[in-house]
Amino acid sequence: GGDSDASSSGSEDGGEVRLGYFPNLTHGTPLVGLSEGFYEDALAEDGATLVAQDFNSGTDTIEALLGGGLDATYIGPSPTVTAFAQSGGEGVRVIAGATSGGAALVVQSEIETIEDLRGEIVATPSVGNTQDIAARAYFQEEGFETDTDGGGDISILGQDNSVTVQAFQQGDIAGAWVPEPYVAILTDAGGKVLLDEAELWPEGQFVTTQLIVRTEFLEEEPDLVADLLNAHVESTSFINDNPDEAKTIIGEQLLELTQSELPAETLTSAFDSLTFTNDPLASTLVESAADAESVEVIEPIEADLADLYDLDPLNEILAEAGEEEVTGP
Amino acid sequence: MTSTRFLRPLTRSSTPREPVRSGGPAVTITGVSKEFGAGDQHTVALHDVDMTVHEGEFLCLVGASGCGKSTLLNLVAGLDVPSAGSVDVGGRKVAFMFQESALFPWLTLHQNVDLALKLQGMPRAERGPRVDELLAMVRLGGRGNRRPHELSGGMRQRGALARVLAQDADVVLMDEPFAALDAMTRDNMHDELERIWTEVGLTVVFVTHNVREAVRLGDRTILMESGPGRVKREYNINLPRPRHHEDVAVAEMSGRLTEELKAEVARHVR
Amino acid sequence: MTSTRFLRPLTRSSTPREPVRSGGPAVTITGVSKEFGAGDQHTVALHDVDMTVHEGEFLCLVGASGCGKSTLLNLVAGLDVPSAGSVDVGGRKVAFMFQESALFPWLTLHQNVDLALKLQGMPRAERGPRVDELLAMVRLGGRGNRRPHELSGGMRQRGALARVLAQDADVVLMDEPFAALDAMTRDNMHDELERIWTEVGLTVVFVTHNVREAVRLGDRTILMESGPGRVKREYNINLPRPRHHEDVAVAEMSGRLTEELKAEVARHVR
Amino acid sequence: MSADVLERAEPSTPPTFEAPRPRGLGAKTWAATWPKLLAVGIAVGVWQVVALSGWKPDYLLPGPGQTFSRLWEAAVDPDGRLWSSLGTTLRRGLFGFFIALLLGSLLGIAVSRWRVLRAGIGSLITGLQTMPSVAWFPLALLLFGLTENAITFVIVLGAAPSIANGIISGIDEVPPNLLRAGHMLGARGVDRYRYVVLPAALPSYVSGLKQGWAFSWRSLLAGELLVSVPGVVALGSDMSNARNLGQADLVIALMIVILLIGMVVDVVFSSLTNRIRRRRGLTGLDSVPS
Amino acid sequence: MSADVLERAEPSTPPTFEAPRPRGLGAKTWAATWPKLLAVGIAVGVWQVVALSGWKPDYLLPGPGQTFSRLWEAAVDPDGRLWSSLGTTLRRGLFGFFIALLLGSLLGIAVSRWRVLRAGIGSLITGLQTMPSVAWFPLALLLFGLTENAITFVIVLGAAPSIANGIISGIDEVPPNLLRAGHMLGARGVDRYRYVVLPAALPSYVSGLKQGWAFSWRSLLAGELLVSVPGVVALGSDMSNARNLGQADLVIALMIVILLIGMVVDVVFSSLTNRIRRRRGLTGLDSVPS
Ligand SMILES: Nc1ncnc2c1ncn2[C@@H]1O[C@H](COP(=O)(O)OP(=O)(O)OP(=O)(O)O)[C@@H](O)[C@H]1O
Ligand SMILES: Nc1ncnc2c1ncn2[C@@H]1O[C@H](COP(=O)(O)OP(=O)(O)OP(=O)(O)O)[C@@H](O)[C@H]1O
Ligand SMILES: NCCS(=O)(=O)O
Ligand SMILES: [Mg+2]
Ligand SMILES: [Mg+2]
Repeated sequence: GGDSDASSSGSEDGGEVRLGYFPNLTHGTPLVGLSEGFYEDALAEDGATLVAQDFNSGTDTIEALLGGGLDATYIGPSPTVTAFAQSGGEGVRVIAGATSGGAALVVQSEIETIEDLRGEIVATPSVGNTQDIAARAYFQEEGFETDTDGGGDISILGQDNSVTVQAFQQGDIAGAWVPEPYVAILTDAGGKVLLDEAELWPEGQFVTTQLIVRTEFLEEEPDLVADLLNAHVESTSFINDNPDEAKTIIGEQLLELTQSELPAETLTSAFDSLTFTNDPLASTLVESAADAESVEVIEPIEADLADLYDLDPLNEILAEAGEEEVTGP
Repeated sequence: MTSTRFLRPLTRSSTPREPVRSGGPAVTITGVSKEFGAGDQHTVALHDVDMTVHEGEFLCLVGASGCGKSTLLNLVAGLDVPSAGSVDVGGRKVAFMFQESALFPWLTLHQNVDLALKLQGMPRAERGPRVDELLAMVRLGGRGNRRPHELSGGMRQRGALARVLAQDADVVLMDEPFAALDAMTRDNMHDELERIWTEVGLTVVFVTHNVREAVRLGDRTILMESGPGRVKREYNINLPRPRHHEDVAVAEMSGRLTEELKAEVARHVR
Repeated sequence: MTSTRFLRPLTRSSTPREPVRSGGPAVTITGVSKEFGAGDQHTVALHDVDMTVHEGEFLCLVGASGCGKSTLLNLVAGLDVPSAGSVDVGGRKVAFMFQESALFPWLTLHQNVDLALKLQGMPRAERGPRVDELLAMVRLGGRGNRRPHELSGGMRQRGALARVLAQDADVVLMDEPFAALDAMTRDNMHDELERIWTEVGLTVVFVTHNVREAVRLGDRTILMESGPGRVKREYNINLPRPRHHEDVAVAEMSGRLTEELKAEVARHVR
Repeated sequence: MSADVLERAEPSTPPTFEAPRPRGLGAKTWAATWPKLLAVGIAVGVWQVVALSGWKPDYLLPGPGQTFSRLWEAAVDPDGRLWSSLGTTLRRGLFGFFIALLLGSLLGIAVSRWRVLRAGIGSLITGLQTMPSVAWFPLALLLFGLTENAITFVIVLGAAPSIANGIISGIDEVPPNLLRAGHMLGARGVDRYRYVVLPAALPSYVSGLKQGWAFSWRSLLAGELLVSVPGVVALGSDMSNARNLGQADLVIALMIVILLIGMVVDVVFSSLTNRIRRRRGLTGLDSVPS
Repeated sequence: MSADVLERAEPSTPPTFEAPRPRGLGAKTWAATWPKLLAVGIAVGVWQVVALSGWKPDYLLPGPGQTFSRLWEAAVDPDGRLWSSLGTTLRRGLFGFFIALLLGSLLGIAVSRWRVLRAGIGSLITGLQTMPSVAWFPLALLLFGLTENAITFVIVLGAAPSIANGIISGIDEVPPNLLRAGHMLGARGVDRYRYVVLPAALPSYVSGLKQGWAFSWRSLLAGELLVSVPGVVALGSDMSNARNLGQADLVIALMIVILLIGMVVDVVFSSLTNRIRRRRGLTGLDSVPS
């Protein structure tokens, strides 16, 4: 896609870099990095300024990114795959990982086994979303039939997380496959984790949030991309080096952005189930995409998912910092 | 007021009898004033009006434009409340033929008249023929399926007359009911109105600008003066009935009355 | 039609002159028919009407209620198109005083009249005094700040008259303009209208049910017959002006005309 | 002092007339249709030009060709998913709208009837009307759980205030002379409403219903984005899935479906109001030469 | 054959009158206020009873006490977040509404003016009106990126059709006699609209604007979920965050805020229409004894 509009390509000298993120625990990396000024500082070296933009939905974010209204964003794997497939492998590139883990199947306390879910409703954030695909793939593997209309042996309903929380509290649904902080919120509401998604992945690691950029931006503004990555790596290190302080910062940021405060224990429990890492865990994304195809939520992806990754800039920075490099799929 | 009253045929041919001027008051207006607005919009439409309309009487009201005739009828109808004084109709049923026709535009002519009957609880089967009878009487037979906007000004006025007569009220207030009619049609309406008034024993308060009409129809004519509206004089019209518009006596008396009225009005014209 | 015409003072005191009946046709109606509706609603309001109104003429139209007078005026005004035939006003500016007053309810009386002047492009400074003059003429001086719903029926009619006269048109169509007025006020309006007509050289088409009024005002009176509306007869009123409503000659001719009309109408009454 | 009485030729027999035949249905339909076709033509043309200009890649802004073939595919798809979604959503929409119609009308009549009620809750009606539908979901779920009724509840709360406001303003504008005439005819209490107030307010009421329908429909689609009932497919969730999965052509195709439904609803309501209005001689701007 | 002419006593001098003083402002305000207070009292009372009855746990249905203290906290919070959210949202709402007002009115006038336009796009207006705001998000983002303009776009598309439909139906109901009178006065073209059509349609137009405002406001709250401008907080996103985190008391508190704003808007528009109507003698049901 060609966007020749200078004002929105944002990288003139002294231009802007527009970075998206969600006011959400799994976006701890940008929350901390923004609060500490890492991004501003890094971009300032190239005379650029940062415009940070918070979103509520991956769909809107992707539309904004592909439409040229955004240069880079933190986002989950399924919108990434959608954007990549939709644009014929052109539109976006993953340049770093951010978070791993932090998704689980939470069920009502009386549910003991997967078998107990037969004929019941399990909610996911939306049809085709990361957790939705994980749920469908898992249930299929366990021999349950599901379909995208909520029919089958287990009804999988993609619905708004807010609805899920309430419906769970009221006992209208038997379980929900959701990301943090909803795992923690539902557990607080008397639910229990029947399956931590981490158990399904080698080494318990799977990508939850990653940093992606518009391909054009990557090609035209390598310096600014490097700046972003520097800040990203710095933020990741900060969180891992000072987890308590990071948690506090994240809590404050969330309160600031959403006006809603998570109870401290919920925040802690959710925070502890997440891993902050620069590794995009590419293989887990590829597997998830394959699952999405096999549960027929998305049409077969024609482009090669290997092209989704451009980790060289990250690796340069990691190498400089003496950290372990990451690999593509 | 009994539910059989409207069954009384209007077409019954009876010998005309002298009006039922029983003398009992049907409408009593005592010390009535009516003011509108405030500040520089303040208008005194009526001031200290006393008036009695007798049971079965045909009373005409004349007076300069804007002297408060319509306002007075509104008060008698209970559509408005006096600023001072009282109006008493002794629980009688009052019908009102407005200065502007006010037929319902969403109903045909037939339905407009029918509604008046329906609202009195007349059974459906009797209503149809009765409506036709009333429309024929106002010379609108065959026009029942027209809507008000498809009628001429005079036709609408006659439609309103049919609707008012359908109501079978005790007291009928009529505000320039025949102003939009040609002489012939108006004469017809005079005859019909007089006949019904005589047969049914109605009490009629009739506003008109046409003195000849007042003399043709009324037992009594009240002249109102304006600025503010007050009762100025009253005239008994002691002509025998049946009268006709062209009668020499009617013409002569109209002439005299007109003279007097003009003199009165001229003295108080604002 | 020049923009200075409306500046001509109405109050200029000139000796009354004979009407400007130049003889040139101002309105030419040729073979005009007008039908409404279809099916059982079908009405022929006018059939094959030929009529010429001369420049400066005061023409009165009389006829039974519903005979098509208002319909004819609508056609002349260009508000409706004939089903057949043609109406030609030779590009003259036509004003219309409707049977129902049609003052704008969102404007005061003053503003209603003012709007007519404004729409002709009269400068603001001249409009104020002119409106006051017109309102005084229709005896509504001091009522300018009232809205139409605060006026009596006759006052609204006079307001509409003021608005029509404000328009300074070449041809003025008037549909029963004085039906709601008492005798005194109506006589005043007759005098004013005649004066303006004489001074300005208006062409007037005047619908009335009042034969005396037709004789008082008109150069010529056309009787229409109904079912469908057609021109039946016409009468020249060759009485010298100034005339008065009470003139013996006016009364006498009205009597004769009324007789004739009644006979005509009676022959065709539906 | 005497009049020349000019006698004119008198037609010998009154003429007879035939009622004119009404204008052909074909001609009428065509007059109503060609401007629509032209409008659609222009819109699609502009869209095509923008799409061809390469302003945005076609995965973001698909052209008409791609979109219509997608729509066609969906329409003829043997599993009939589009049709069953449409069916569900229409059924919900109509059901909710009729309940809203009932409640809204009663509310509107009550508020216009009792001055105290108007002073007390008149403004609340507009307050409720401005509440976004999502705000009602917690309450809807509390009351009805994850059921169709929850969706109906949201529709009703979205549309009833609009319908109530429509009828209130219709009633407020009934010409006083008709009210007074009705009063004198003895139409009091319920009869006053039945025979005078409601018929008089009907044209504005019916044209206000279009607004009510729009509120119902939007609340419905908003609701379907949030809540799905197991095993039931619906237009709102289809739309959100299409967006989530980046299927811009399907999103536009569904928008076209929504537009078409809205237009059909408009035709129904408009022809109703037009008929009502014409019957009472309210010919609007047609009453004057333009 | 002769008349008894009864002479009556004649008042000696015409009486003089004083204009009555208008009814006190205090009494008026009180008459408008007590029913509202009563309504609020009843609503809160019922809510309290339901909450106390333990029908639902208080994290799902918080009582009035908890909710109002939450609202109070938010209102007096020293960082004034609620106020700045409110400010942002109101500013956007007003701005979007005024643009919608402008475009909608022009569109409505144009459609009512040209028959071909009405046949062509009249129904499309209702079609657009029924489009849920989320459907416009992709287009808004394409056209305006992540800016306030995207929100404005969504508001305008949500509200302008409603405003257009309101003015169209207002114009369609102008009494023909007024149009004809205006025509004869020489009001043609623009003058016809300026001096006749628009003033005549004004009462229904203004009461229709309430519907337009409701559409703007709801689209706005939906649109605020789309774009949050950095450093700017807004009611729509606050609401969605509160919902996402299951904070029922905050959700209700924000609903109360939205209700209050809606009610204030209603008071403004209603008093405007009432004034307009009364000035032209449209006293509605007050014209008849009840
Ligand atoms: N609603 C109102 N508001 C203010 N003034 C009013 C109202 N109704 C009537 N008036 C005034 O009261 C006076 C009397 O009006 P009314 O209509 O009773 O006169 P009328 O005798 O019927 O006159 P007409 O013969 O012209 O119909 C007039 O000055 C009029 O302006
Ligand atoms: N819009 C219309 N639709 C159908 N019929 C109509 C319409 N306008 C007038 N007519 C019919 O045309 C005929 C003539 O009406 P018109 O109003 O011209 O009569 P008129 O001579 O002015 O009567 P009046 O003296 O009662 O005002 C009547 O029969 C009337 O019913
Ligand atoms: N998608 C928002 C729907 S509505 O609340 O504007 O009706
Ligand atoms: Mg009067
Ligand atoms: Mg007429």
